[in-house]
Amino acid sequence: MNLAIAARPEPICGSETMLPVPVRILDMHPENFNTRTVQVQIVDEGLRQRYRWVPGQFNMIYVPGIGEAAISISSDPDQHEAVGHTIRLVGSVTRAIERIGKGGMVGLRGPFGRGWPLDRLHSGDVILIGGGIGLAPLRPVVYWLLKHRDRFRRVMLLFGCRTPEDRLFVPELEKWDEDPRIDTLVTVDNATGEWVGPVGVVTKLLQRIRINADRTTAFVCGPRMLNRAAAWSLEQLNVRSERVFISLERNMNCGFGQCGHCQYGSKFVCKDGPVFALSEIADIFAKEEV
Amino acid sequence: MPRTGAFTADGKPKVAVYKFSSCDGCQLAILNLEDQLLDLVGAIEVAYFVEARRRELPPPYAIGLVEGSVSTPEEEERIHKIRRDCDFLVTIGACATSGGIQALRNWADVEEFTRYVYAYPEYIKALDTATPIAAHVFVDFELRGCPVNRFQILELVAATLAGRKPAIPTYSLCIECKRRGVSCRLVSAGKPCLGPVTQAGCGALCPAYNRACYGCFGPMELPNVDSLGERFIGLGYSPAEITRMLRSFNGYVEPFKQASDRYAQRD
Amino acid sequence: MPAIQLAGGIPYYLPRSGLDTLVSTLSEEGYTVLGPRVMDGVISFQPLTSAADLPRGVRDEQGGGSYRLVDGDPELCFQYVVGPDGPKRYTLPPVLQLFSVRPEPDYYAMEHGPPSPPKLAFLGIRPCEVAALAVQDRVFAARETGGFRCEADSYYQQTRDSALVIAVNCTHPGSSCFCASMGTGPVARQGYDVALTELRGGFVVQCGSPRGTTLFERLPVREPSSAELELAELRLEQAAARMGRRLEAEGLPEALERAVEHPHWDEVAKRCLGCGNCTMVCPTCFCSTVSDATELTSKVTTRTRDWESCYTHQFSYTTAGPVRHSIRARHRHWVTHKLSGFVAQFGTSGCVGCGRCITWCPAAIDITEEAAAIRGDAQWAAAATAARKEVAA
Amino acid sequence: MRNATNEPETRSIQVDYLARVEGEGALHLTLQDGRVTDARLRIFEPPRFYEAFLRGRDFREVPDITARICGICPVAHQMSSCHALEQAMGVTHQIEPSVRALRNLLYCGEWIESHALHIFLLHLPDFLGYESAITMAADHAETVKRALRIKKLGNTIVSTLAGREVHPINACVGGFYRAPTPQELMALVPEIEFCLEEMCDLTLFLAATLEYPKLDQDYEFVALSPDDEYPINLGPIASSKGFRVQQQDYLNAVEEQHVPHSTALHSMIKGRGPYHIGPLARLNLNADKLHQRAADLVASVSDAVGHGLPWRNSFLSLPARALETVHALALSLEIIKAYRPPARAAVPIRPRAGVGAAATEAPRGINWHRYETDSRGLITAARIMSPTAQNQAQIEADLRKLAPQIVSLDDEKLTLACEHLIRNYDPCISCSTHFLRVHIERIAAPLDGA
Repeated sequence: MNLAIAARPEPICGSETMLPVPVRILDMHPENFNTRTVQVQIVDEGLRQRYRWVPGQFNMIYVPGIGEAAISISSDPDQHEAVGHTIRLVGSVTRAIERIGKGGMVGLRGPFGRGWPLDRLHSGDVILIGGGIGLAPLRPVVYWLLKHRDRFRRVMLLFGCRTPEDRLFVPELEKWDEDPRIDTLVTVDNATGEWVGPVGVVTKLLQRIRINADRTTAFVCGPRMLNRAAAWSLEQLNVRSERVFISLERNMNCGFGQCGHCQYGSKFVCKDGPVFALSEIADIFAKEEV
Repeated sequence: MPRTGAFTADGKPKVAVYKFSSCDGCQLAILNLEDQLLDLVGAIEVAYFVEARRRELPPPYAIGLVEGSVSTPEEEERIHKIRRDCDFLVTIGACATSGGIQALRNWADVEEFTRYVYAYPEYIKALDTATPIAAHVFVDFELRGCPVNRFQILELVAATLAGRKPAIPTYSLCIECKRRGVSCRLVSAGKPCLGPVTQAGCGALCPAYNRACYGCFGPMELPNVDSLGERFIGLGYSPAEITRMLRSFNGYVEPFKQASDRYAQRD
Repeated sequence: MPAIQLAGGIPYYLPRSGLDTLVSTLSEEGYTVLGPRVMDGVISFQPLTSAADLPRGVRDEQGGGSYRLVDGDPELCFQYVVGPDGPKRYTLPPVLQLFSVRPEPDYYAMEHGPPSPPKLAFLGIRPCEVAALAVQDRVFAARETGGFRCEADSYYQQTRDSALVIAVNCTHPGSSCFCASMGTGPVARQGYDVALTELRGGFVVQCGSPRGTTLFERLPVREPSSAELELAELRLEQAAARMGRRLEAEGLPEALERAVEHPHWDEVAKRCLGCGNCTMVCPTCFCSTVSDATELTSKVTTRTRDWESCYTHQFSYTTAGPVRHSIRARHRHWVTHKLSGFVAQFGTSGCVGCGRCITWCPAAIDITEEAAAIRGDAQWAAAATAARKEVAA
Repeated sequence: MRNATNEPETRSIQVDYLARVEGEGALHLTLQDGRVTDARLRIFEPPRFYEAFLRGRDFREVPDITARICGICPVAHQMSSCHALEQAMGVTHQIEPSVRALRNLLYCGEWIESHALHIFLLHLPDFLGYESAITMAADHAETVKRALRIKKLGNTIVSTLAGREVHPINACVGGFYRAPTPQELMALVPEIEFCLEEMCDLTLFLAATLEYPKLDQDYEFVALSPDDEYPINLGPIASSKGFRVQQQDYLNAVEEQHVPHSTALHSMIKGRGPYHIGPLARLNLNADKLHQRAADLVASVSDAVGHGLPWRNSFLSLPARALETVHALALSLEIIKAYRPPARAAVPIRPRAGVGAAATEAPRGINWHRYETDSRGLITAARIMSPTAQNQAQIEADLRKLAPQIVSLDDEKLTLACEHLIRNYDPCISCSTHFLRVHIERIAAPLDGA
């Protein structure tokens, strides 16, 4: 495995900037009532061989006649035959992907953006904080960390969602829970059914663990409120803002800074992000309507 | 969720077209889709459309297109049944989305209106107001315009069939006008153009014909009517004239109504 | 102030009668000649069939939210400032088909790609527009900014590569103009194939590229007299001194970055219509949206890329609603992006000082006034506000 | 919602929503012992009070507002408004001939569109036994496609000249906001030429193939009758029984009367009775002024339908409409080929106090507007008589006349026959701004059952 992983791989876009390449849906696995993990395979053999990505990057998935959506990659970066995307069925594109189903065909452009700075993780503790569907772009990081576990001291995964039924990757969460190499903590906003675990926002979990601020790097991905709360909590715990990385969501349209949609201050989320160090965006992070 | 009865056996959505108080122009817009008409009636089942056919299929309907505003007691009742009959209710045109030109009565004494127009006012059973459909029932989607742009109806149907959100802009007419390369009537001719507060969709017709937009697609998203009004005052138009400009085919929809009320008071 | 000097190699002189030869030569070489012509009360940037289409004897008077054509010197063709549109309409068309696709049960078939790029000659564009093309080059020809092969817009790239730029230096700046303070005019410094300076009898010609030289060597040119050269330089010097407006760019990006919560934005939001006119006329604004249209029966889908504006409510749409909901935020974003964001993103200001956003804003919002207010340049802001009020009255 | 009840003695036929007409109307027919005792065309189009809210509006706004009376014939309302207000402003004589030609062209577009729509999509299904053009298209796809192409051309003429076909935006009091360039109009020529040939062919086809029910009615036909052209925009109003009045004096000839058993006010010729307006009236009164291309077809069409002009059978409105479509297509070509842009698209107008009244020929007949203005040009009084309002009494008279022929039919067939007859008039009920008063009171009565 190449260590220089944060070098941005070249996107695959067909012959033209905006032209998606055909991909086949190999598998569609239900994560919960409204979330599916979709494995797609680039049809063209040559392109498939060239296609590389790093954790935290996203693809534009195109359904003809419906539109395109930016979807983060959730599978193992060493797995090249297919690329996994975990989608929540909330928009017309994601619903259409579900309708097309296993065996069907969609279009893909990507990978886009800059992923998690895995190359800058020299040692120390790594804490991953995910909220809801925000766990999806963190899953490849977990795979990577477990493969390179000996380089790090402590690895923690904090995950929060609305109810136990909203959890993603449940078998894996359970597996990680039992894995001594990673501390996994899951919390829900509302306990339903037989849930006996923690209840409350995911940032509350930070109080349960002892953070060594000097050697901690945090990766955060969740809804806006979670990102803010996590950033604030980590600041309270004296984690340096240069070592807090947040993956942001915006309406990516072209994927490489030419359509203007995803601008966040002077950043293009699609190109400069979606992963930002908190220190890069500290000026605007807590401001409204930027 | 659409009901199974809202589709034919071969899976076509049953579509109903209804008329309330209106000029028929928005229904006619459907018949004016000459090049696409046969494709359209092939892709959907025209289940109820009095202006076009005698035959009727029973409800439920997958899509209901409603033209016209509610201005009589009978219409006030009928819209509730229609809401129950249709899974996806779409209003087409200014009357159905804002009350239309007949909503001018809402600022007037309807009894006096009735006496002026009709010899036997006692026979007229009209409500004091003409109101948009959404003032009575929940509306799933609104298509603006006096008349509606027929290609927006087509887009609505095509998008619904495809399962995507219809591409109906809510931004200003200016964007459409500039895309088309039409010269600005307000800036380069000093005409009182409502384009900067009007929703796009017509294709910037009026500016392309050398006249100021008169707002037949109604207010855009979050319009700043007062700022434009001040510009008109600067151009020499009186509050009364601005009131009239706003009170036309979409006068009774909130942003225009509120602004026109303010200008009427300044008069 | 240093005297303005014509740049480039040995200049030529093209008598006015040579203009027609220029247009016909370009047409013969397969160029679509685009240039200024009067249409519906404005000078628009349109295809020309001959030099007779040029706006001879017509001048424009511009100000905040105001534009009028008036009679000018009957000998001159280029005494207008800039019209509402320029080369952007052709390099980045308002609506561009990206492809069409026919979905089949098991695959989908691409039907058409984008149209083949045209071969264009931009005749008579202003130095500010030449500068704007250079800005757009940085956006769409991603190579310069370290992008990948497929991140360059090939339609833009090919249109630009084949386009011939025949600029005309600005001798008649308008009251909305401030190119001198942006360093983009009134004299074109680079990025042109040919730059002309108009005198009553003809043009002083400077060639900026071998293509330009080859073209003009075939035209009826002669060597300019020293009086003609002097006169051209004098005209340009006067033009630089006659700029209607000024924008102090020094330190502005930093000031804007700090100004997210500046109370001035609330003030201007009361006037801003959110209509997007400024973005539509801006020669560097590049925002676009792609959308699909489907045929009812064939299900053939056509995907197009349309001009979009950051002033639209849907522009910043996410599943949680538009990020920039208020007009205040949308206006702030535009000004900030133009004068500050561009610098961070593309290493250049997004403003070339053409003044279009001032002229074509129905509410006469003035970016130079905004910038001055944000910089805290109270004296200049007050002067600009007073000037605007005078125009409005 | 159709409802027919069978009773031994008295049969009551009620059609609650008349299909394939523009606007909402209902028919109520009572037959007793084989006689029609009651024939009522009920209009329940809600009142929209145009005349009332026009008061206080600027005269320049009127054409845009009155267009909204009817989406089918907005040009007709715009043209009547413009003519009446130009009279009120005293600028009628200043309108340039080329502006008048453009107005005729605009109107031709509306005639072509409206006639093609009515003939082929709304009326023809009656003759061929289909419930609608949608089912008819399955068997007669070719005819429907040809018709749609002609209809589309009509719309294209209107939208080229005035922006869009429904509520066009270019006409104004004094002329047009922008006169088209000759090139814009010339671009229409090939399609007009094609459609003209098609329409000639279809006119003969319709005349020869269709079976026209018999009806012989002693109509009083009323239409504009200019001296030198087929009526569209100009000319005095004449009748087949002898009156001829200037447009502003129309109310000297016609009046609105109470009908027994009904609160209906019907338009009547003073001292005589109902009258018939529309294509049949225009053709019967002005056949000699038809464009040559249409005139050439009159003999063959007359032969085919078995009757020479004048036609006194409203079922023959269909071939009359077809001939008028040919006329409008041929005239459009002529206007475009002769077109020179006017020196100014619109006459500048200084508002003044005035009165004006004018009629034009909507596709379905005379459309009459009258306005009074104050010195600022604001409307102080408005009156509009739309074509369908004027035809209503005649439709009911036709129904009574037709009844003996159809009284033996079963309810469904009888209903169809009556509907067919009503559709002869191409009724445009949305237009009928003020004859609504007539029947509106019945809205309160239950719609179903008699």
